[in-house]
Amino acid sequence: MSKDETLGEALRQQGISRRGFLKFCAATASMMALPPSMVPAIAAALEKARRPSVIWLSFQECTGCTESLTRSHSPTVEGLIFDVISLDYHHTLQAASGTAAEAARETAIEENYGKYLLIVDGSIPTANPGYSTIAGVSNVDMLKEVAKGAAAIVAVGSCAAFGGIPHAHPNPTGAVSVSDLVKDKPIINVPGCPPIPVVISGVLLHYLTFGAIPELDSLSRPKAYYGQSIHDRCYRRPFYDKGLFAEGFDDEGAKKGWCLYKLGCKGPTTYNACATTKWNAGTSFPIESGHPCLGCSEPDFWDGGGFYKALSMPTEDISRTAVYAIGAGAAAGVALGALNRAKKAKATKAHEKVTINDLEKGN
Amino acid sequence: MSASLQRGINAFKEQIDAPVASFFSSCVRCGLCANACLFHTETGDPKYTPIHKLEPLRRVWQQNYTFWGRFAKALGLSRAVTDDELGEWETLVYDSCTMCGRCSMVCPVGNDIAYMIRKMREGMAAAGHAPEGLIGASQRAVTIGSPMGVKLPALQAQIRHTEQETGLKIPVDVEGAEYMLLLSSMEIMNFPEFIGAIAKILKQAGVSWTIASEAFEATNSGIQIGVSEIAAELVERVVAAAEKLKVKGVISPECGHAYMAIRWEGPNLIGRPYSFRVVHIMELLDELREQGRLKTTGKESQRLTYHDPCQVARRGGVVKQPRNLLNMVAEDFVEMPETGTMNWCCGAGGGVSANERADEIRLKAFNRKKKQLDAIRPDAIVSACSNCRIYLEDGLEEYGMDMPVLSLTETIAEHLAGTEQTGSKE
Amino acid sequence: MTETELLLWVRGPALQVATVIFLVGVAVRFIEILMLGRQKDLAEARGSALAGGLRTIVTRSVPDRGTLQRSTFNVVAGYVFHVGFFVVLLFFAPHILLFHEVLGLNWPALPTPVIDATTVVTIIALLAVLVHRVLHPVMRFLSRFQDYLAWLVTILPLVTGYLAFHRVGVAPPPTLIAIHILSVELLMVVFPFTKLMHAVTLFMARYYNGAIAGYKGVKS
Amino acid sequence: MPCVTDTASLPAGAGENLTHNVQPLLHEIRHALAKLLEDGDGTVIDLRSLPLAPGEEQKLLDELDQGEVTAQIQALGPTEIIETRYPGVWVVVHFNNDNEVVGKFIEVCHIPALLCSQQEDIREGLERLSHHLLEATT
Repeated sequence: MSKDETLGEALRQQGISRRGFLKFCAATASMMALPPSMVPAIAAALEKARRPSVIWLSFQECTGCTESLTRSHSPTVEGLIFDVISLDYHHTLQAASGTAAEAARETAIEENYGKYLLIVDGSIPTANPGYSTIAGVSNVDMLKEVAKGAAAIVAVGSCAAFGGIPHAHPNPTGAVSVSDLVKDKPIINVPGCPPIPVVISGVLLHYLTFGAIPELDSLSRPKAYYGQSIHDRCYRRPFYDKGLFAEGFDDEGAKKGWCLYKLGCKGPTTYNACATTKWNAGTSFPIESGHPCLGCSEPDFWDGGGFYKALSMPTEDISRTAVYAIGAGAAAGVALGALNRAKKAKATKAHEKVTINDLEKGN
Repeated sequence: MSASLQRGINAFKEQIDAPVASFFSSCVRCGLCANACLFHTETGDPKYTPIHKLEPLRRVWQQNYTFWGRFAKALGLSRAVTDDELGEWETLVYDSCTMCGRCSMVCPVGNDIAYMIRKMREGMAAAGHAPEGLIGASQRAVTIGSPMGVKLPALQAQIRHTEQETGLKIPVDVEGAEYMLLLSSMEIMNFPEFIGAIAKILKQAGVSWTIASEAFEATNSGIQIGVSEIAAELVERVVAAAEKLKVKGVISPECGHAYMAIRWEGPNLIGRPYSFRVVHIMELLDELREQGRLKTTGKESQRLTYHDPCQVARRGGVVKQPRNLLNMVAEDFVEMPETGTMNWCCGAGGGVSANERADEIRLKAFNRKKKQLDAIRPDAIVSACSNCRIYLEDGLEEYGMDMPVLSLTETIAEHLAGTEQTGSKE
Repeated sequence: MTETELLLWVRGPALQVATVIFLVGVAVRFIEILMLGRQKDLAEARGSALAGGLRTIVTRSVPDRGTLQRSTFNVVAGYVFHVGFFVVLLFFAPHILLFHEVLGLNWPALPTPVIDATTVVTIIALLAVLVHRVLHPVMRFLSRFQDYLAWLVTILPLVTGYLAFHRVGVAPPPTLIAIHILSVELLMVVFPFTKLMHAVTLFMARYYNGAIAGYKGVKS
Repeated sequence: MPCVTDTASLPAGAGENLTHNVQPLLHEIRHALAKLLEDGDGTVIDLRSLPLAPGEEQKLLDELDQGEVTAQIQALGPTEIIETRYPGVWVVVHFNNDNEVVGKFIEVCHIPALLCSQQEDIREGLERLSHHLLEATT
């Protein structure tokens, strides 16, 4: 598929029927969390869409995000990568290696300057550029260089979006997010550790379909997927509202599928599509399998004071502080009380007998 | 700071104790006490809010007995209480408070405001901010033996008169009598019939009693003006006489604050428990009734209500006894709305009656009593405090109401079985 | 400071400081009051001071009929916001979790919609109480700066809690929670220095009142 | 049809009715049917956009049951189209080539659009047929 072909033409060339294309559009609408009534519009847009060049940069990351994407079940990743987008550079997925790979990147930049989409996974170390380099180029430099010619940047995963685990206290590499370094390009954050696969492909498809970035929240996340909290869409929410909580992982409440809030669930403050889109082809999501939400799509989720501690809980031992405080207060109280008693005793001692002759003012 | 102010502030510091500190700590300025005070409800003036009357005392507490108050004082952030302020508060503390304690019953956090007013008056008097009327009464009480200046010969004249009228011997200075009767000056001067009524009842019940010529006065100006030394001196006279006559008990007559002084404050004023018991006449009569030693015939057919004297009922704990007694002689006994420990004051207690300056506000506040009476429209009011009786009559007259105010003891005496005076007064 | 850092600070060091100020302050004031002492009553008792004191601690929660009639708004609004405040404080699941963590005690929670409605009613009652304080001649006359301060630090946790629960406002959720916790810490810090202390000392005040009356055989 | 909801981890009935979304969904379908009859307007409900407890989706599908039509499409992987026991209510499930569910819809219409032959495909088919006949004659 040449870059001048529209997607519709390309698919038809490959012998994909109109019916198949419509099915693809229906799945795409669902993936983009758009209502089914949008399917004709999507079909019309996709038909005319030209496949963009995509450069994928991986920095301090675990490849979990790529793994997640390649597990993306709809449409098939091959289809996505080779039919829908032109993935011109991706360490893990490209066949080329060494100088050839870097040359592919440079060519893609040159040929599509100002038009290509940049996808980043992983955080960028700033403490020492040597901590992470590709072909001798530091992550910071590579990001800045590639970002310059990008039409938009998608920060995939919590590391690229917020710094993620490398950024966690004490952050030895001085890891930062893409948005910490790039200020002059539209950035879409697709956080999660990893993000839900269909969310990654949904965001890419949205960009492809409409040629624009989707509506974003204050953390630059697409509202279509991150607009509601896990808590708001959680099927266990009725138990929360009724005050029925699992107190442990194997107690009666856990067996009955009660709310996991008391086990530290971050659902109430975590914005993601897990509760509806779910994982593994819509099979389940952490809460459904009995584990509290870790809040992985939120900034600094690793430093939230413990996965098994609710967000409103003290992070330090308050009980001991309380005991000491009461002790100290009691001691101070006794000391001050003694001063008061001394003052009162002094007043009693200073008491002059009041006689009937003292009652008139001036006596 | 002038010597008198110093003495006043010093007295405040002496008086503040744990209850006072807990009360001031708890006040949330909800203002509920305002509607419990007849001086506020009948004037609508916020300055008569009970807790506000304690403001100088509160400031002394805060500046001296709280850590942050001490701190603020050390930094010069708080204003010391001035003599002018005490002067300003004089009318609030003495003229528009009868220490009736109704606010103490209402305060949602449990502040005993009357308890604090009593303490505040110690400092006010020491600072020279007591009203002229009460100063005069106190001076007469100490020098003459009676706040109204009633001397022994006057009592002796009333005794002779009573003896003639009733044909009964009124015992004076009888050693070994069971009870020693105290009388308030008001009874001696205004209601001498009381002596005869007591004589009749105690004769029927077979109770031996006496009046002490050295200590017949029941009232105690000291606790009204707020000078413990004077109050103690007056109590000591009674105690000395009771001990000298070796009586088993002292009868507090129909007087509210006299009962408070001799029954509850007395031992604390002189710093030791009594060797005798103190009873209000209502308590004694009810005991006799219970023992079957008090028998009456006939009942009053008129509609009667009972006015609880604050110091006897709310502050003294004598609530059910007068009702037991009244039920013996009243056919149509009706309670006022808000009665017993929630009764409204006549407006003249706590030294207000001795303070002519307070006459105007006292009569204004009486409107509260009028409303209470209007709700039930009795033919007559019965009470067990001669001060209440006099000022109820005064208020009724002021408001153009025609309603006799009776002594419960006298009413009982009129219905004593086996006496010539049976039958009801129609 | 990121929102998570703020939340961590609020849940960590700030909470420690607030707890220390709160407990030291309360303990000091409690002991200060107790140590001022009370003279032994030498008059012959007619009733039990202890029984009277304990009795009044309970009974003073119920207004007498006359007060209810004459100060209906004051009593009702006061009741609503006190009960509402404690219902929300003590029966909201996340709050119980906190108490469980700190005190080791656990009790059942109320359904969230009930807590939600209670919060709204409590906030309305507090607003009404403020308007009343400003308009009522007696309350306006008695009010000092700290009365308004106490009102503010009382309503803040309710309002911020409501916002945090419904995640409204410009701030992200963790910040809303942080602001809510911070408002509670403000309440704790202000508590020992203001009339908020009444929450502790009213038990002493009622006890003394009831004991003084009970000794004389009066039910106060 | 492969079952996509894993209820094995929970005791039977644990999640049923939890979100109480089944009943409202049925009501929504009823309204859609009425609208279809009245104006001829169809409705599509995306089952993936709704929070459903484990077992609830199955409960909904059980409730709808099977009707007269069952169809299979082979285009970019299989698609199963089943008319439920309520005529006009269809369950459409798209699978990819690996037999993973990529979309699950309830369509309320006379016939799901995907079942209809598409203009472009017909045209192409016509071309192919013409070409085939031309080839046969030469």
